[in-house]
Amino acid sequence: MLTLEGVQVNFGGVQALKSASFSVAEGESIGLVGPNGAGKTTLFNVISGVVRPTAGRLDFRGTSLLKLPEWKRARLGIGRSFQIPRPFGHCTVRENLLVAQRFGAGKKDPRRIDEILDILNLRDKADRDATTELALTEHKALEVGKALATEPSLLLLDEVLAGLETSSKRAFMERLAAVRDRYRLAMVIIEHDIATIAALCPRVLVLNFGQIIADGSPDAVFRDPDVIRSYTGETTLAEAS
Amino acid sequence: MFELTLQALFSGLLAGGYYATVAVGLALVFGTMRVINLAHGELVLLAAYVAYAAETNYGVNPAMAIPVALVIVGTASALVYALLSRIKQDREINSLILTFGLGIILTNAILSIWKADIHSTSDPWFQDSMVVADTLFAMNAEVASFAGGLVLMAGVWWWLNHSWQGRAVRALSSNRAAATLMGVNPRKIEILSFLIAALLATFAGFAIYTGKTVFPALGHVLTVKAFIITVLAGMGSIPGVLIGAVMIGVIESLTVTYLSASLQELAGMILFLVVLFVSPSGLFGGGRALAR
Amino acid sequence: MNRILLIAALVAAYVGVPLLFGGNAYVLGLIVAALTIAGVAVAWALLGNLGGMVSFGHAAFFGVGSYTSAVLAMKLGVPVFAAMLLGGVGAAVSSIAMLPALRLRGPYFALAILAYAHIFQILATEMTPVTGGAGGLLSIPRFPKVLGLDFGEKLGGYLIVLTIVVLAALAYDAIRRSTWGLALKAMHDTEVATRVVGVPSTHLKAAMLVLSAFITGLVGAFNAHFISFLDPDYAFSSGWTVLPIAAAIFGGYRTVWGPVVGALSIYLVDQLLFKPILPHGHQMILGVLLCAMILFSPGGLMPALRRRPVKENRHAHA
Amino acid sequence: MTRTLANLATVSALALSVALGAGAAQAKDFLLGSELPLTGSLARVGQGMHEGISVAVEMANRNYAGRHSFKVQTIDDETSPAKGVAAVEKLAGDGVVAITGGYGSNIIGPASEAAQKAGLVYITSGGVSPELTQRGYPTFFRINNTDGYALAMIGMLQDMGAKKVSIVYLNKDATSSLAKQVNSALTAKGVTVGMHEFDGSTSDFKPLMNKVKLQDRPDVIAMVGYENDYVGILRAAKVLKPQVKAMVGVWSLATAQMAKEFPDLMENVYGTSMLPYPVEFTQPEAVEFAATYKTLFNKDPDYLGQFGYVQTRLLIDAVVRADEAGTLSKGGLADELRKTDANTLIGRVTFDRNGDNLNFTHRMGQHQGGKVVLVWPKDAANGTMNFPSVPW
Repeated sequence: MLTLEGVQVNFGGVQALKSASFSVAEGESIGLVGPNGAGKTTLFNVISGVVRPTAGRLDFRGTSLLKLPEWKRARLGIGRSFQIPRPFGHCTVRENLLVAQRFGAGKKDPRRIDEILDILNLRDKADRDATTELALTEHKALEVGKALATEPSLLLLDEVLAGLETSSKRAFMERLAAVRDRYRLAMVIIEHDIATIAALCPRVLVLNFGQIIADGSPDAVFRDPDVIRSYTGETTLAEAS
Repeated sequence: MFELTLQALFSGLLAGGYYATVAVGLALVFGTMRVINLAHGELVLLAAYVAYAAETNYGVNPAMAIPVALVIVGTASALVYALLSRIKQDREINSLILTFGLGIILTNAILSIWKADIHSTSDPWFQDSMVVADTLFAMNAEVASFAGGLVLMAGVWWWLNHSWQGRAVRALSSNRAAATLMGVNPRKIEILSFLIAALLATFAGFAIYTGKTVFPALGHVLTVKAFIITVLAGMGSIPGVLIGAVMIGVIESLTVTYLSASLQELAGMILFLVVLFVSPSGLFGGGRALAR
Repeated sequence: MNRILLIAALVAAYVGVPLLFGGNAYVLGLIVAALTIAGVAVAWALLGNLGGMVSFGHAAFFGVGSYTSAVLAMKLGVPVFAAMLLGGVGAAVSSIAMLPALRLRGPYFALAILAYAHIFQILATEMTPVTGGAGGLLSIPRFPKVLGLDFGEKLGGYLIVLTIVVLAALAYDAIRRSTWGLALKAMHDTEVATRVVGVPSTHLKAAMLVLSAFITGLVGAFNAHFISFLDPDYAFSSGWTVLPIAAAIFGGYRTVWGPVVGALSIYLVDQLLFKPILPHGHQMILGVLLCAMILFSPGGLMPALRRRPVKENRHAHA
Repeated sequence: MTRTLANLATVSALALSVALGAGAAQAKDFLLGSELPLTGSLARVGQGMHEGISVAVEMANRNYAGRHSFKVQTIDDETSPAKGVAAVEKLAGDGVVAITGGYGSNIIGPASEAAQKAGLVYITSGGVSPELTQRGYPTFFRINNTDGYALAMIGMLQDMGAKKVSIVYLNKDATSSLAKQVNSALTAKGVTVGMHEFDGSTSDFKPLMNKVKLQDRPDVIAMVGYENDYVGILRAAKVLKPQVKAMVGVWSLATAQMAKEFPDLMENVYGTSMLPYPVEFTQPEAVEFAATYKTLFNKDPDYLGQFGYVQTRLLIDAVVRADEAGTLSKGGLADELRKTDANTLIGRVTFDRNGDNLNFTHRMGQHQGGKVVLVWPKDAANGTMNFPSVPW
């Protein structure tokens, strides 16, 4: 459904992405890993339209995204979360989802909103101020919720699990899996914890210095010497194997 | 034609210097506190009227009146700061309204003390002409204020770059929290910048009283001009203020020379918009450093 | 705003005021002038609150609206009420010229609009064949008689401007409560976050600018036919920017009815109370009031009036 | 004007109208209304005119002592048309017999319209725009007009034998229409005219003056603006020293105040002026006027004071006549005023159907050694004009 070809991004002199090429199939789940500053978030920014690539092709279901602004891409079915949660100022949780649904999916469907609230276990927080009255887990959940409310077919999740302690992390993981199967979504997840990736994603992309250095099944990828060399988290690798 | 152009450029340059002296105080405060002091023009006017009072009542040369004016305007400026610093929420908009209100108060105070008549120095020297190479003409007052203004601005610029407080001001303007951690006392620095703004305003008042005419309604006009130049310069950059002001002065005088004097303000405004659309944060607005 | 209170206020405005002051041209005239300010204040607050843009140039829309309407009515014989609506449209169209300014932030935007106001004023002075130049337009056609009620008179004018202001405020409220309002509110902090969920943020801001311009132009057009005279200095006077801002802040620009309350209180108190006391210096009191309001009740009059409920409503006003 | 006084006056005005029902004419208090810009951009001129009005009332109270007394209730229109209208309506509500004042055609327009609606006489000298009298309001009266100023300026320029004239004028209503009138008149008489428009924000006139100096090379520079414009223009001229024979302006230039504030800048400059300064008088009325002015405001009357005085004096006379005829309460004041044919400080005054004073022609004065000497027309002159002569 999504195809990147030779996508390149320069910030001033710095090359954040050098010709990244890969594609995502319908309903496929991909883990995106790599050391900090490898260009993972930049890649998401390019796909969601926050950053314009300096070169390369970017197609979604046969139409080129390059000329489209963020909001049009969202309406085409690309939903994303931000690494640092960005709830809408002084809106309640429900209002956050309402805005996303109204503009992203172009409809008003309270039942679906409730459904999302239930899946993400935010029902009892629905009418709290999203900026001031949520815990970290709930913030992360809301990020996913906003993306879901736009009724995407491709979901880009940027470290939605980072910083959660193991118990709530596992719970959250199960929720994500449920979401994915419930709405038959394709997903790309940026995540450091290999175990999580391995559990959620049959396919893994490794990004380093703005380039994709490995692409394959988790155990294949995490045995790849280049990856091990590039990847800082040896310990987690050990866990995985 | 050539002679006309030369004189136009010369007049524009002097006018620019004059605009800059009016604007730079505003720019400095904008730089330190992110606050636009809408009473700045009235402060300038106040200084001008003090000079007037000194000259008419005691026959003092306007230049000699500057120290007195400085005390009065400095006090007023400090008062403005004292009130501003009590604003807690929505600083941006509320400070605008507060200083706007103070402006109204000052204007009406001036109106009731000095009445609405127009005034300017009667000292002949200021009005006599200074001729450069028989082609460039100016009033002594204009040249004097231009030179004085340049010196003052250079001084402030040096102060910002090389003195300890100056650095503190810049630190404050770029990152309040960090500066405070570095042991900068924001209140001290802010009041300092207000006092220096008062100094600049006082000199601008002297320049207006000797080179132009003063009347109570002038304050608002001055504020708007200064505000526009400050924004044109971007983030309280002092060289930016000078350059922006000269640009406006020159475009105005050229418009007068080649089109019509009734279109000069139009030209200035269009220049202002064009600059903003090309670089949305003003000429030197890229970074936040005051002195850039 | 409390429903019952609102309805009571409307009844008072539409029935009470005419019964009380219908005969008193002076007081009614003051109220009309105050409502004119109020209309602009609402439009300004709408842009500031929903669009997140502070404008220093609403005089531009006021002037364009008034000239458009006056010229249409005088030169092309357009019926006055139609001309008034077209005046609003004219102002809205002129605001399209300002769309590039939407990229600007804070004071940069505010002053860009001010520059537009100056430019329009100078154009109005120079385009003598259409606008009558500096001389302006005298004896602009007044509002007609409809069903026995002469809208050209004070009372008629009052009802027109009152209706404009009420409709403007209600529209403002409706938008604020809609998902559009939510999205606009959300944009203030994190515009990107709203864009990636499909909010066309620039379009929404533009829409707010155009709407604000329309309302302001409509009010300006009303004023042109009510005073039945125009000249550039008057139509584009900075007063049409400054007073509404003061009124909006005074009344509480984060609330829907604050600007209206602010305009009425500032203008009427100034003219009816202070002016007789100090015929000359009364603007000074206005200045003092403004400062006091900012220092002691920054939220403005409305929140000050209802301190207790404010806690819950806080989120509603952004 | 304190509230109490106003109320008292209102009461007396009511009493008056009752008494008038009887048609008898005994001792009465008359309340006049005055709507003027005392604050805002026209504050200065408004206050100047108000001084003249106060003098007229003061003198009337002296001259009619024992028979009638007069009060004036003044409301500041804050240089705003809407507030001008409000002021007139307030005055009408407070029962004034007529309104004297108004400054700026754009404020007088709506304000006098409100007076017309209220059936109140509105007499002014603050707006010279022709449209005002073209409206044909029976209650509107004006003692001066653009023509009067234009005629004076044109007349003198002709007597000077000026072949080339540059007109430097402010782009406001009164100034630009006057400038255009002078332009067409002079051109018709074969004079080469250069027109230079400037806007109120102009503070540096050098580029403009340089154009005049290098391109027009006129014999005379004619200025149409207000005080700060004149100062700017003259300073620029003084710096650039164009080869001209005279600097000529119109209103608010040949005044005592300008002579005092800018002695060396004004030397030899011409401007419209009804009286010389220091005022030397032949008519007793003028003497009394100047004396009263001095006692009330401790300064010599300027042109604004003179006009304010004359319009108010004519109004008061008409009020008294109407009162004696018993028509005051029956809207007879306008007719009485229209019968006016008086020789005043500003010359003969009569009113046509539209309330315009067609006799109005101004006089020209010249700054000479701190004095203002009347130099045109010949019959009004009290000195000889220094010509050619400039301030530098």
